[in-house]
Amino acid sequence: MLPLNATIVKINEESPSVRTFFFDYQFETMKAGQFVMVWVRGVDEIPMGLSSKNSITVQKVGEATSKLFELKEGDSFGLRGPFGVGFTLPSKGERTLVIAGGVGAAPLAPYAEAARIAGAEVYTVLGARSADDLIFEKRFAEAGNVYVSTDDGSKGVKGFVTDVLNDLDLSAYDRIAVCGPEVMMASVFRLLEDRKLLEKSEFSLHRYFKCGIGVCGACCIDRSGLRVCKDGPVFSGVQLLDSELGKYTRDASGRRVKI
Amino acid sequence: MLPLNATIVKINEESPSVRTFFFDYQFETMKAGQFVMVWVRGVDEIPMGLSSKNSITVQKVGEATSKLFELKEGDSFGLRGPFGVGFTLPSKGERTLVIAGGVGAAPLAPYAEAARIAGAEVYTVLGARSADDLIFEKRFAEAGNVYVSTDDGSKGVKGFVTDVLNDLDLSAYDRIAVCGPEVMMASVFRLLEDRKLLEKSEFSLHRYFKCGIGVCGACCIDRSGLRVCKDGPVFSGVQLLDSELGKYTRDASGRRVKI
Amino acid sequence: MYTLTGLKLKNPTILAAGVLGTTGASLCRVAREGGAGAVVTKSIGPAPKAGHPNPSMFELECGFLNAMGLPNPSYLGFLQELETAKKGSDVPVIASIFGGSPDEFKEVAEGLLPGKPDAFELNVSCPHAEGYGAAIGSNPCLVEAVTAAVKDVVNVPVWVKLTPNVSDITCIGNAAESGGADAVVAINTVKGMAIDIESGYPILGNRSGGLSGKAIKPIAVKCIYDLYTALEIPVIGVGGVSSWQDAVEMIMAGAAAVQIGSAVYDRLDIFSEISIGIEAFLKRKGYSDIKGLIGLSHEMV
Amino acid sequence: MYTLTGLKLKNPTILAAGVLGTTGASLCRVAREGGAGAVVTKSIGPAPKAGHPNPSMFELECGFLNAMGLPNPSYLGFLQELETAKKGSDVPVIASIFGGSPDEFKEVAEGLLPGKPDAFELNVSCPHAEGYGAAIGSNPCLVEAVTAAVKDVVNVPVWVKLTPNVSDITCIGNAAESGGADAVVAINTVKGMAIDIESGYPILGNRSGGLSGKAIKPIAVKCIYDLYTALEIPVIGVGGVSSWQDAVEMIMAGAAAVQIGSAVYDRLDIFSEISIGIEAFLKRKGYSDIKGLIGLSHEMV
Ligand SMILES: Cc1cc2nc3c(=O)[nH]c(=O)nc-3n(C[C@H](O)[C@H](O)[C@H](O)COP(=O)(O)OP(=O)(O)OC[C@H]3O[C@@H](n4cnc5c(N)ncnc54)[C@H](O)[C@@H]3O)c2cc1C
Ligand SMILES: Cc1cc2nc3c(=O)[nH]c(=O)nc-3n(C[C@H](O)[C@H](O)[C@H](O)COP(=O)(O)OP(=O)(O)OC[C@H]3O[C@@H](n4cnc5c(N)ncnc54)[C@H](O)[C@@H]3O)c2cc1C
Ligand SMILES: Cc1cc2nc3c(=O)[nH]c(=O)nc-3n(C[C@H](O)[C@H](O)[C@H](O)COP(=O)(O)O)c2cc1C
Ligand SMILES: Cc1cc2nc3c(=O)[nH]c(=O)nc-3n(C[C@H](O)[C@H](O)[C@H](O)COP(=O)(O)O)c2cc1C
Ligand code: FES
Ligand code: FES
Repeated sequence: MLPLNATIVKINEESPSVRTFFFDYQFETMKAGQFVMVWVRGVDEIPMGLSSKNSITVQKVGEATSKLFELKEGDSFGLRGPFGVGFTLPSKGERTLVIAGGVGAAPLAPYAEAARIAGAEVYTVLGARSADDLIFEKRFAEAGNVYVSTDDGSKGVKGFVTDVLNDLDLSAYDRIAVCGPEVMMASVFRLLEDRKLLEKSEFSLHRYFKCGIGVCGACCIDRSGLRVCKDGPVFSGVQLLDSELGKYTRDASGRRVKI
Repeated sequence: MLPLNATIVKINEESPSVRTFFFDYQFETMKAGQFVMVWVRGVDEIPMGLSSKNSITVQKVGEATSKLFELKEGDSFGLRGPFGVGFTLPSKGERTLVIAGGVGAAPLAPYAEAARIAGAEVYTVLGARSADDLIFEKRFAEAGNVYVSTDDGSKGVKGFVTDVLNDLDLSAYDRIAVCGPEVMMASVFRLLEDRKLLEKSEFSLHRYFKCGIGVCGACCIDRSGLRVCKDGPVFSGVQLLDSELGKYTRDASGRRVKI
Repeated sequence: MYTLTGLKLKNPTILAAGVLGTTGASLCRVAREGGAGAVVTKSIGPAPKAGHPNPSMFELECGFLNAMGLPNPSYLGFLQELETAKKGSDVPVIASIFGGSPDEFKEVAEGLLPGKPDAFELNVSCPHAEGYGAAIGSNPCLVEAVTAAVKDVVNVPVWVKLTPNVSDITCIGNAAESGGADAVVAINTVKGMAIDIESGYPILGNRSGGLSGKAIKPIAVKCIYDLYTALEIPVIGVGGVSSWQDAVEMIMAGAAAVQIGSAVYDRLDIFSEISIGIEAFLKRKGYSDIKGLIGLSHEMV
Repeated sequence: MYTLTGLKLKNPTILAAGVLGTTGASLCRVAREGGAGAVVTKSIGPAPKAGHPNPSMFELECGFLNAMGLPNPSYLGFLQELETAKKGSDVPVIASIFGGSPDEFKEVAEGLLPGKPDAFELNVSCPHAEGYGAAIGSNPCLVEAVTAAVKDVVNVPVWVKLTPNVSDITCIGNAAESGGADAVVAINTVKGMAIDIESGYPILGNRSGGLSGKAIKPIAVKCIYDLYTALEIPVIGVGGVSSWQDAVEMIMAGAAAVQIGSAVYDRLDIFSEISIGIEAFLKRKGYSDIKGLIGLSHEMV
């Protein structure tokens, strides 16, 4: 597909460094965890999870995201998608644990909402650097229970999401959905691996995308060779056994970069 | 569409110079009067009316048709189609007159049959050089009444189809469908024009086809500029008023050739 | 009304050469019923030519293949058609011509002058006619010579139609410009072929031919984009246009007008449809006319 | 089992260069899960390259446009991937390489030799990398020199991948053959571009790029057909293959094997699907192996 033209209809400031951009197009078939390629014309095209049918939630980190932060209502960007495999929805009555770190909350908020609508019980562990950086706490709270952790202790448990997880009986959940910085995901992965709970878990990965449609091979992970953009970005924990997760990633040239 | 591969399953000898080739593909949506492009590989591709959903009826006249006559059951040719606009089917109870000359009977036999199935009363004027050259007399007879004319008088009225028509009350018919050699069609056209019956009539034209799909312009007629392959081959008598019918045609180079 | 190389076009959509352009009546129909802003005739040569054996054109999954082989009744045979076209169409009629040498081009152009064509389009780009078309159009010296030869004998605008089957189309475009061309037209069809796997036969009677339609639009856009940068004279875009969006894309790449060929397969009034679509787009975007769009993408960096 | 330039292929379908070929693991997956008879790596050069900015690839109505810009970790960075590919895939692994001169080609080939590639494929055909690819591949002298340079330092087969963006691809094919190539691969992508009409921006980060997929199949078939006539060495077909029928068509045009690139977009196991389809076709037609089909259409007259 060619990029469609999306005009910004509303901008929400979620935290000092994170904004949600609502646009005038609805991805009706979107599954939580799927992403779009956001074309900031004249600059770059970058992957972003859909935080709702008609929004992306962006952390300002570099050139393209900074340029996005300069845009105002009425401005537009290009969008291709939705692409990739999203999180598996729970069945009615299942207990679902959502583990979100930082802007990783973006694809998980619509997941928590969809899980709730599907009739699941939803519990969220939401982590961030500080109280100010917590994203979508309200959306998660409306979908179920929320446990908060902050690195600086300004809200909830002081520490990381894993500190919260250590206190929970993880075996009581039917599904566990994880998204956040790679270091955090790697810790959660190890924790779940130790408790033999990987089968219930799904992780949304982040790798350098070029095509976004499963052809170029830029985003393939070791050792499976799976494409994050097409076979993922959401993988089951089992698919990630013996993988590069938490060890290294690749830059635009394909060179390995330590995490 | 690419030419599909049609294998000959049966060959009927309709007259000394006309054969019907049945093939293993059914053009289910075919309307009587529509044609296919028959690709005699290594030789030429030529237009042929469909004489049924799975047959063409061919008069041997030149290179490609002679080559077709060499083919046997199990041999194959290429087919593209069905193309063009067919004859308009009558409504229930309408009186339909079919005027067929020579191999012009090929597209008209399925028309007579379809008209009968639609509940119309079908009358056919079937002309040929001699009794041996009469084609599909049985199919027309099964669909309704048949008047026969032969040039040599070996069957029916001695003379041309127009000699039969002169004896009929043409105003008694709701529709008149005509196909045959151009000279015959031109006589019928003049006769119907005199009797102010052109509105009820349809003629199937024959011009040199290249593309067969309405793009190249080889088959356009004067003065309307209508394409015989796409806007026709079946035209209402009114569309042919002030036309080249009976006067000239064009050869492969586009030069006018007197009829 | 829209001016291109001095011609007054009803709108910026033009019937492409070789499509519904064999008879005067057909050209009139495309102008009147189809709504074309101008029409180009079938390419006419020095002598009558029957063209290649059939199959000479068919539809592919993406686009069309054709190898007509420049069938034409010669300029003598075509004069009466040109006169009919001029009389009956209310838009400029451009005579497409071909030849095997500068002299032949001259002969054909002069031969058609009595029919008063509004412009000439030189076909130095047909990919499947030995000794004609692309055989000339891939040689810059010949292109310049042919263009100059025709410019010499006519005083109406001369457009030169280019083939994409070269390493660098701008080099051929430059040659046309040096020869005095008033505009270039890009692109003719792209060399291609298809084989019937049941029999092993190449499908076209001529074995190979030229690809047109949707498949070649990105190729045409690139050629137009490059020619717009390289030349001073206008570029007329052609290749795979079948919607107003396609037309706008070509115009933004640098086309001063668009020609439409294969898409008449879908509907004859595609010309009105596209010109209405362009108008609506201009209005929505606040442009007063298409001039503002021509080459726009070159400014976006 | 099928022999091509001395390599034993599992079947005549090969992963094309630059598609799912950036990591060893990905190449192994295409071989094992995808069923490819051989795999070609991403084109590797002398120094790490990030490639062009995004968008670098997207789908069109017909086919795809891409301008990756030859991103690669350099031969030094790629060696470990090549080793992984060799270890984990059960089929030949062909290293695609590029450089800006015969010496650079030599350097890259020698640099990758420790990884024991089964063959080299020389990319002299990428249409959107300045100074590389087609910049070399449209010059017969350079193509011959580059081929000879690599042949000089390796003793595995060398394939040369050709660009269709030239007036006469057989002239480039001949140069490769003269340089000692064991096979040519045709075709790389066709120059193309697309513009976003809402903004006027060319969509690709590099503005223009290369067209692949269904749109270019007829162009590829024609190039293969012509190369088969012109050359003694095998022609490997690539461009728009997405079904076994497409593969058979290319083989009949003269391809000794087919490469598949863009079509992995639809499904990874397209390689098994196509090779099973070819087998079934051979059986139905009574051929003992694909040798009987190669170039068949040349005999049909
Ligand atoms: C599937 C997926 C979903 C994502 N969802 C979100 C989201 O919902 N919200 C959010 O804020 N961020 C998300 N990201 C991350 C986001 O893509 C990067 O933050 C963004 O690309 C940074 O671009 P930049 O130009 O601002 O930064 P740059 O200065 O260009 O780079 C900073 C870092 O961003 C990453 N990056 C840059 N370009 C790309 C690219 N083409 N593909 C992948 N990563 C890239 C790299 O890690 C790079 O080191 C997601 C990434 C992926 C792969
Ligand atoms: C719409 C249509 C339907 C037809 N239906 C029938 C039919 O049902 N049965 C039948 O026997 N004939 C039919 N014809 C006529 C048939 O197409 C010609 O008889 C056939 O093309 C002769 O080919 P040839 O190679 O044997 O003859 P040639 O020696 O090539 O030519 C003999 C004459 O056949 C005609 N002809 C040749 N090539 C073409 C062509 N490409 N397009 C049109 N006419 C051509 C010309 O008038 C030519 O003068 C139909 C024609 C048209 C246009
Ligand atoms: C059936 C057919 C005949 C053509 N004949 C000519 C011709 O005589 N002279 C010419 O310059 N171009 C000829 N062309 C090329 C078209 O004018 C046009 O350049 C090409 O088809 C690309 O445009 P399209 O994709 O809109 O068809 C022909 C194309 C077709 C399909
Ligand atoms: C995303 C992408 C990257 C490519 N990279 C390379 C490359 O690095 N080297 C090369 O020789 N060809 C490259 N190609 C060209 C393909 O190998 C192939 O020649 C072309 O895509 C036509 O085949 P297809 O239609 O099956 O994709 C690339 C193609 C695509 C789509
Ligand atoms: S980004 Fe191209 S395959 Fe994933
Ligand atoms: S045969 Fe081409 S338009 Fe009718």
